[in-house]
Amino acid sequence: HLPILQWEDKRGLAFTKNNLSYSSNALVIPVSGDYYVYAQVTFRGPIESYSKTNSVTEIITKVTDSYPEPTQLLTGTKTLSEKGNSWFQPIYLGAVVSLEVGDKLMVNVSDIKLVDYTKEHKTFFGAFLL
Amino acid sequence: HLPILQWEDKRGLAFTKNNLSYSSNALVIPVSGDYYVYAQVTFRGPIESYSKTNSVTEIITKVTDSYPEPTQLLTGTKTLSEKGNSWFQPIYLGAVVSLEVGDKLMVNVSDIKLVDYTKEHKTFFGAFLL
Amino acid sequence: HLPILQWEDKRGLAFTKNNLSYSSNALVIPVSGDYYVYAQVTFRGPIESYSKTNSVTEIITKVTDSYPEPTQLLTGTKTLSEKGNSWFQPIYLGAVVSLEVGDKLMVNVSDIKLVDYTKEHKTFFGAFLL
Amino acid sequence: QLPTRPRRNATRPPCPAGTNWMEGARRCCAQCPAGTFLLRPCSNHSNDRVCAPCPAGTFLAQPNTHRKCQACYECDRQAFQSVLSNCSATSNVACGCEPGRFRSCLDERCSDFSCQQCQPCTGWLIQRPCSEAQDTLCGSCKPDFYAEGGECRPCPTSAPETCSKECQRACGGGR
Amino acid sequence: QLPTRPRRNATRPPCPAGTNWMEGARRCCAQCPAGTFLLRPCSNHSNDRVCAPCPAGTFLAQPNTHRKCQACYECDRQAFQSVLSNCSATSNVACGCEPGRFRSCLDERCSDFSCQQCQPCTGWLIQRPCSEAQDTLCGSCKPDFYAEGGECRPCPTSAPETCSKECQRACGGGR
Repeated sequence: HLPILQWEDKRGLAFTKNNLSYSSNALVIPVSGDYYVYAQVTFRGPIESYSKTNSVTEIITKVTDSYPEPTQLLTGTKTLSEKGNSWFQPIYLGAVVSLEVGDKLMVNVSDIKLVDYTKEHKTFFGAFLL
Repeated sequence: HLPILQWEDKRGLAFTKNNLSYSSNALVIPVSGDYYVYAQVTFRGPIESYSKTNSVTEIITKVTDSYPEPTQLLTGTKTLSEKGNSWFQPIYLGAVVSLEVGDKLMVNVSDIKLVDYTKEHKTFFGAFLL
Repeated sequence: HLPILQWEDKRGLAFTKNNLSYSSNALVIPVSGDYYVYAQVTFRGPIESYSKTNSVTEIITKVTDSYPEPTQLLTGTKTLSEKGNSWFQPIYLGAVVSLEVGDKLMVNVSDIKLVDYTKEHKTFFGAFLL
Repeated sequence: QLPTRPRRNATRPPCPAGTNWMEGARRCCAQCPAGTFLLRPCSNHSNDRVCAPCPAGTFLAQPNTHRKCQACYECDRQAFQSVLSNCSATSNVACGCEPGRFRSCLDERCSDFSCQQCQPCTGWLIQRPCSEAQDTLCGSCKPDFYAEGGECRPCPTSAPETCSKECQRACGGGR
Repeated sequence: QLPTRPRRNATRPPCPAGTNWMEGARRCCAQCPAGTFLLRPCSNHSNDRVCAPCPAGTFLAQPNTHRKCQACYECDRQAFQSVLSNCSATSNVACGCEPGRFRSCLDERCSDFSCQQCQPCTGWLIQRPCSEAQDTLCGSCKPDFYAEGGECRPCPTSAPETCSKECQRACGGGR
């Protein structure tokens, strides 16, 4: 599977409330219902000692007790045509999904080394119950 | 007018509830109010026997009984600078709009042949009442 | 600081209600709570008499009584690899943030001359209380 | 910080094989076999759950207590993909490339790929034929062809003097 | 349209220096010093507010009545950025470039930048050395070097006849 991003859930702009908790890289759903789930990942490159990347992908996945494999909920895939010099590419995803209590939401990326983790307002992830 | 996308409204991650129904390519608004409307279309190309495309556009439109022409609510236009080899370009749109009961929401695209319809988590469309 | 965009808050699709008001380029928060804040800016170029731009940035910022400097809430930065001919680049941002009554929300951009302000459905800004 | 209620799912025992924890019924329920989904969860005992087959166009490859089946993918016919195996109740569609094309993957996962035309190797010997996964690998020039400028050119039947050094070597000099 | 209530904050007096308006308490409250945040707002009078130090990894550079400190940025180590000064309770982290690299800004603000390798100017005289802000500026060719095709080439020690006009000029002809 694709690498899973880790998140800050307390400091700065980050917070969790109403029992929506964050543990081992996942948002844990406290009550069944329809949630608007969203995430933005800012990718940046090139990373020198690194073969040329020609695409970046962000996927919001769900892990649930009811099925042994993760389910892909939302996917953003963008090809890159940047020649050598430094590039930035944000990908935003958001939609309503039906979730069960105990479901876990995670963000996977095609390549963790290309993620801009330096500022909390460039890469973020969240969900709210409708 | 630009081609209108067709959607799956029952199978897999798709669902409709609270009387928000889907018929003839449109979401039908059951009660007047403010809705957060969103859609992502993943475009991909090139399609071989096809002149070079240099931009893709996604538009969420509203058709209403009170006016004979569709109203453009949200538009995402992106130029492409991919040279020949295969490219992917997602466009996400979302915002709050005031809608009347009976209004119809649709998604138009600049070119239906360039839409990646192969996976439900790459191209999606929805709305919820605030 | 980066230039601040001005917005239409009454005509066409624009509206404010539930005391969320708009004054001097900012949405003013009427009651403390968690808000989903979003904005899309469509950038376009090149502007003739203008040095080559190689990136565009959109930032949603918060100004508050409790701190003398604005806080960056959401940022979208995209490099451009368009060769000379005309280009379009939409950037959408959206997330949940905790706001206090009296806080002001604004949208800053890297370069106001590159903003496509011609159609209300291409560049928009809003927020709603959860 | 709200007073955090005790984490309900922390107290639940792990479920025996063949069953999944159902939060609603607060018990371990028997799984439905692959190709079916949980129509009605178990209530009084773990076996009184009802399973129903996945509707057309959906599937579940594993035993589960899912309330809905997953939607099948589709092959990208406009991008010259072909269906290797149709979606069934227990397996997603599998896509490949139409004859004469090979898979050019977007990344290692290759969940997205385009179908590029195989190179014809006109004039070359084929070292390895085109396959789903790889383009044709051209070998050396065919007999009666000589290599020049990255191409294989047929040996000149007449006017041998225009024949370069390489041409004479390959096409057997004083014809 | 809801009946719009009179705008409450239009009626509030400007707060004296060192205090901020607190909507909750509807009074001006003493600010907390930089490096601390407002743990408990003032209630009966403006000074009975409680401040607490910013936790590790957070900061507030100014006196404030913020309920939370801001998260520190991080330097982009994979892009060869280095830490000029660590984050403290009163100041964000400051990032620069590793030795032998200079800042290539994305835009005038330079809040995003990559660290490009300084050019070595082999064969050139260095007019201005590489620094955080700018690449090395190469001057003219070193002695015993001559300029050709945008490069500085060493003067030929033997076979002077291959020496072009520019070469003879720089390397002193009839050696």
